[in-house]
Amino acid sequence: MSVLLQDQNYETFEINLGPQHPATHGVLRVILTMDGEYIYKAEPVLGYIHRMHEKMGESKTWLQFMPNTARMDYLHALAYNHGYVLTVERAAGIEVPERAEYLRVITVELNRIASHLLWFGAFVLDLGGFTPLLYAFDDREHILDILESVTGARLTFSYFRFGGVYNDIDDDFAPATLAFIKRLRSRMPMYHDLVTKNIILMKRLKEIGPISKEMARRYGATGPVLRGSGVNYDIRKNEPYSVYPEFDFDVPVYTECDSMARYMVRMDEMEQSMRIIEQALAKLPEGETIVKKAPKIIKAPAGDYYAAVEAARGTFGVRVVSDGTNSPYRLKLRSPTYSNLSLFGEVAKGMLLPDALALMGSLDLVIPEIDR
Amino acid sequence: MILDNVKKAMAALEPINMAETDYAAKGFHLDVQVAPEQVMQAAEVLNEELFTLEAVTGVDLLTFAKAAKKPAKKTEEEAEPQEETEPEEKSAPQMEVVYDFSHWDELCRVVIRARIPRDTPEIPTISEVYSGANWHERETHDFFGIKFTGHPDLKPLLLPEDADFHPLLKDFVA
Amino acid sequence: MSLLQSEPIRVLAFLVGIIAFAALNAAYLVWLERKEAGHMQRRIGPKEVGPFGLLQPIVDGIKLMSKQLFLPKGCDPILFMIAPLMVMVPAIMSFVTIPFSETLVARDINIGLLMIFAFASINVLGLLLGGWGSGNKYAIIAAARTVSQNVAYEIPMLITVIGVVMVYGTLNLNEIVIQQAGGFWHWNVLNLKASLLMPVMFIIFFICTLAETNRAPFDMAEAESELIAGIYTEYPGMGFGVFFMGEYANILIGCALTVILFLGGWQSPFGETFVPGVIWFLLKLYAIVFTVIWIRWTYPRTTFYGLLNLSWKILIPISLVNLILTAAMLKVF
Amino acid sequence: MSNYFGEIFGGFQSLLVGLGITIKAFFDPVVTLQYPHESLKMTPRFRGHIELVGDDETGESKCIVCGMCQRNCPTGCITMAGEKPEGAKKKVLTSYVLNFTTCSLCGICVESCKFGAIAFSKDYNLASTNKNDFIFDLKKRLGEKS
Repeated sequence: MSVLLQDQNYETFEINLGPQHPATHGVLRVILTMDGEYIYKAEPVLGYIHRMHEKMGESKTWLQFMPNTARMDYLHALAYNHGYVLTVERAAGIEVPERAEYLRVITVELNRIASHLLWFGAFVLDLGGFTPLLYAFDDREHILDILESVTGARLTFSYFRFGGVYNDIDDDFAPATLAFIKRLRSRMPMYHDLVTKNIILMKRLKEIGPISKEMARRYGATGPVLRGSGVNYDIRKNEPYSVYPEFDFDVPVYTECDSMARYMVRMDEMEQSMRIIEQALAKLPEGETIVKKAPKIIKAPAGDYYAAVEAARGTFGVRVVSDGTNSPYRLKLRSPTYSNLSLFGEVAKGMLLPDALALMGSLDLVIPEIDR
Repeated sequence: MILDNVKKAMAALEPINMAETDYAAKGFHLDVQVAPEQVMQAAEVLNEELFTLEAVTGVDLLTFAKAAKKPAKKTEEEAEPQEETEPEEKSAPQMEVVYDFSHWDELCRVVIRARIPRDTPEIPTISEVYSGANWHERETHDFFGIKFTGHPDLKPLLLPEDADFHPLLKDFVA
Repeated sequence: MSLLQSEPIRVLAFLVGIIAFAALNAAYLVWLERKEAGHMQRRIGPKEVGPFGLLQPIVDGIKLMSKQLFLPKGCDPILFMIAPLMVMVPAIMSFVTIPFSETLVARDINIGLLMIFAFASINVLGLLLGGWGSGNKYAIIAAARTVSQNVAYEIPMLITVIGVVMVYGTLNLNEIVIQQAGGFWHWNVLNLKASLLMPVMFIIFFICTLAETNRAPFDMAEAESELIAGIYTEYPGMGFGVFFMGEYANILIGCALTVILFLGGWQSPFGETFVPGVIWFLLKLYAIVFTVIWIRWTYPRTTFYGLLNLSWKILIPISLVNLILTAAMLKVF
Repeated sequence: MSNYFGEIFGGFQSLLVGLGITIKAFFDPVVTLQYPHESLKMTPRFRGHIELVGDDETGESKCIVCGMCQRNCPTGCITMAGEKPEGAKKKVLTSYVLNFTTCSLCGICVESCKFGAIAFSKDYNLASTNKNDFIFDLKKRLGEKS
């Protein structure tokens, strides 16, 4: 703790971290009241990329809002499609054929690996290492090619439809995915040698940014940030949806509560996602990919509905209030990094600037998802 | 098991309406509607049971009653209990604040609702108990103009600092 | 005395040679760095301008010169303009005593080593004035960091150099290189007779060179992802260009010193050969420069307190132990 | 004291391992594609901007101006007009303009068209300094193509 935190009349100066700053990965601005290099008070300021998705939801029909969901957290767009589609299917009571559920899980997990790879590259870039970013992007390109061959898009997929998926996979999708998994598995030890076991990185991440279990609960943090603090909470396990119960995978949990723990949780999650994809590809049933009588006009009976999915950054929940018409009456999008970032102010108090940036990197922020 | 403790504790608060909903259809287990002043006690009850706050949502019910009442032609008639049977308030239109809670160890989602008059939207804050609610409440204030009494600093979060308009109100004109 | 031997012509020739060497190197080290970083990251690096992108540094230089030089508001104009010069001039001055080969040395001063370290300390002042003068909050933080970093790493560097000077008994760089004649087993790095820890001394000296010239993993002065561009934030066009040239000249000086003190300057690794000394010197110099760039593109940045701990808790104790060991070994043999 | 040296040697060893990886990558072949000189072959399902599909015999567009795509587009970037020449019972398309600056490539229009009159094109390198270059007149393009 710096001397300042004891007495108040010490002279501090204010620095603007952002909105244009290399380490904020988007237009997040944090007003830091600093004493030398120690942060006395950190106050994030949001809203620089606020587009009011929730108002757009109220003026569009159910299907027309689909492209919006992919543009909130564009790194894991498919989980957001999945969350929205789940809520509307729960509201309108639409069944989804088995094959479509499997395709959904496969593409969501592939997208999760791509999101974690990009986070890994950007995080080590924040800490000063340039090369791992390009190795991670090299792997991520393979995933984007695979997903492009089935969905047609590379980043903002609008691949899911109510009651199924947009189109079926062609026959060289499965071999390409399995080849990719074999390649990534062979490269993971290299990532661990180059970055995880590196003494400089360990010194940068160990005991940095402690988030206790109690603080995570008070702030509603979810996802890898929570699992880094020793809580075994993963919506795919705790609140099984779609066909996740049919796969056996485990949820990596670390109890050290520091940035290193959050880093290790995401690195292990990539392995688990690969296991899910392999099992899903093995058990992929035949059948059509969209329910026969998929209603063109969705009629959800009046009332409110809630569904949550496990996105790469935490629990993405959609609360829909429907009044029976063809467009939602109120659409609340619960974004995980919104709560994860809200604890930054409390944790960053008294930290050094580079450590605060290491903490921010370990929270894995995507600003358009926070601002919605 | 946690659900029963919550139900017992909530019953002690005599909420206006408490219904156990079917999770598969609605997405949450318990739906409790409390008076605006009781929101803080409800939050404390859930805090003891180690619930975590997921989201705070504001809903402007100005045009909700009209659309919901004309029943859609052929949807099955399992109408929501509290929507239809409630004495249709021809009086002042209302706003609703919905708190979503979930639990780590057991799948148990609790929803707390509070209805407040639309022209004087005021409700006590729960940010002392759940500091995560600080931002959620500031955002709901931005979009609906609901004043959370006792909130540390209720200045706009997602809207520009000098924003005095509230976009998500149904009668908002851009 | 033929025209060529006369003193003013000689000084003029060396002056032009050294400045040309420093300027050309500053440009083409950038090219080497981008090419090397490229291939290490499985991509090409500059390729479009000229064959293998060789004209890229020239084009960059012209671009930097064409930018408008303006003084940011709230900056201290005198300090702002002096700082880049205070970083570059000492670096180029230090080339005077570097022996490129047996005869090719501008001024063979018998206290050459002392002169280089004297100039090296001015470089810190230049960075501090640059950070303070530009009036930018990020630059001030970077300036404060650079001063304590250079102070922390000057000490182990000097202790190591004292160890080497004790072994060779002279400050004259040419003498030091001459005493390392014969094959590479005579080089100081393998000179275990002088002190068992000599290879460790080589590594410590190399780490200190990295820290002195603010190169990754110790690049506190220009910590891109934290302090935007640290000290260079407010410097447009050629202001940044001069800082850049100063930084690369400093790297050259550091690597040249490492080569002279530990890897036998212009001595050939296999005893007598017909290849002139300059070739060996440049080969070793660019091998060390390649390693400096290689390290930059492999490691993340250390934290500020991690860097100070490394110096005060690890480098200084070991170099002190080596000092005592060298003294003891010299006494015994 | 022992972990003092242990940490130094362990740390130094991890640094050397890191150097080994980057130097190996230094000598590995290059992975990137030299874009302006080489170009990528697009997958058949790539979603470029939409274009009208010409009827194979007449070369005319299959569109019957029902306006389904215009209504379903989330951002309203399709504007079309058709008129019914007297004597013929089906409407004929006179103009079909796509404002590609607001299109989000979601594919709802292609999906909602029952007659297969519009499909995704495959061209992706559309760069221009002028916004109006992205207001495509698809009917004219269909004419030029056939």
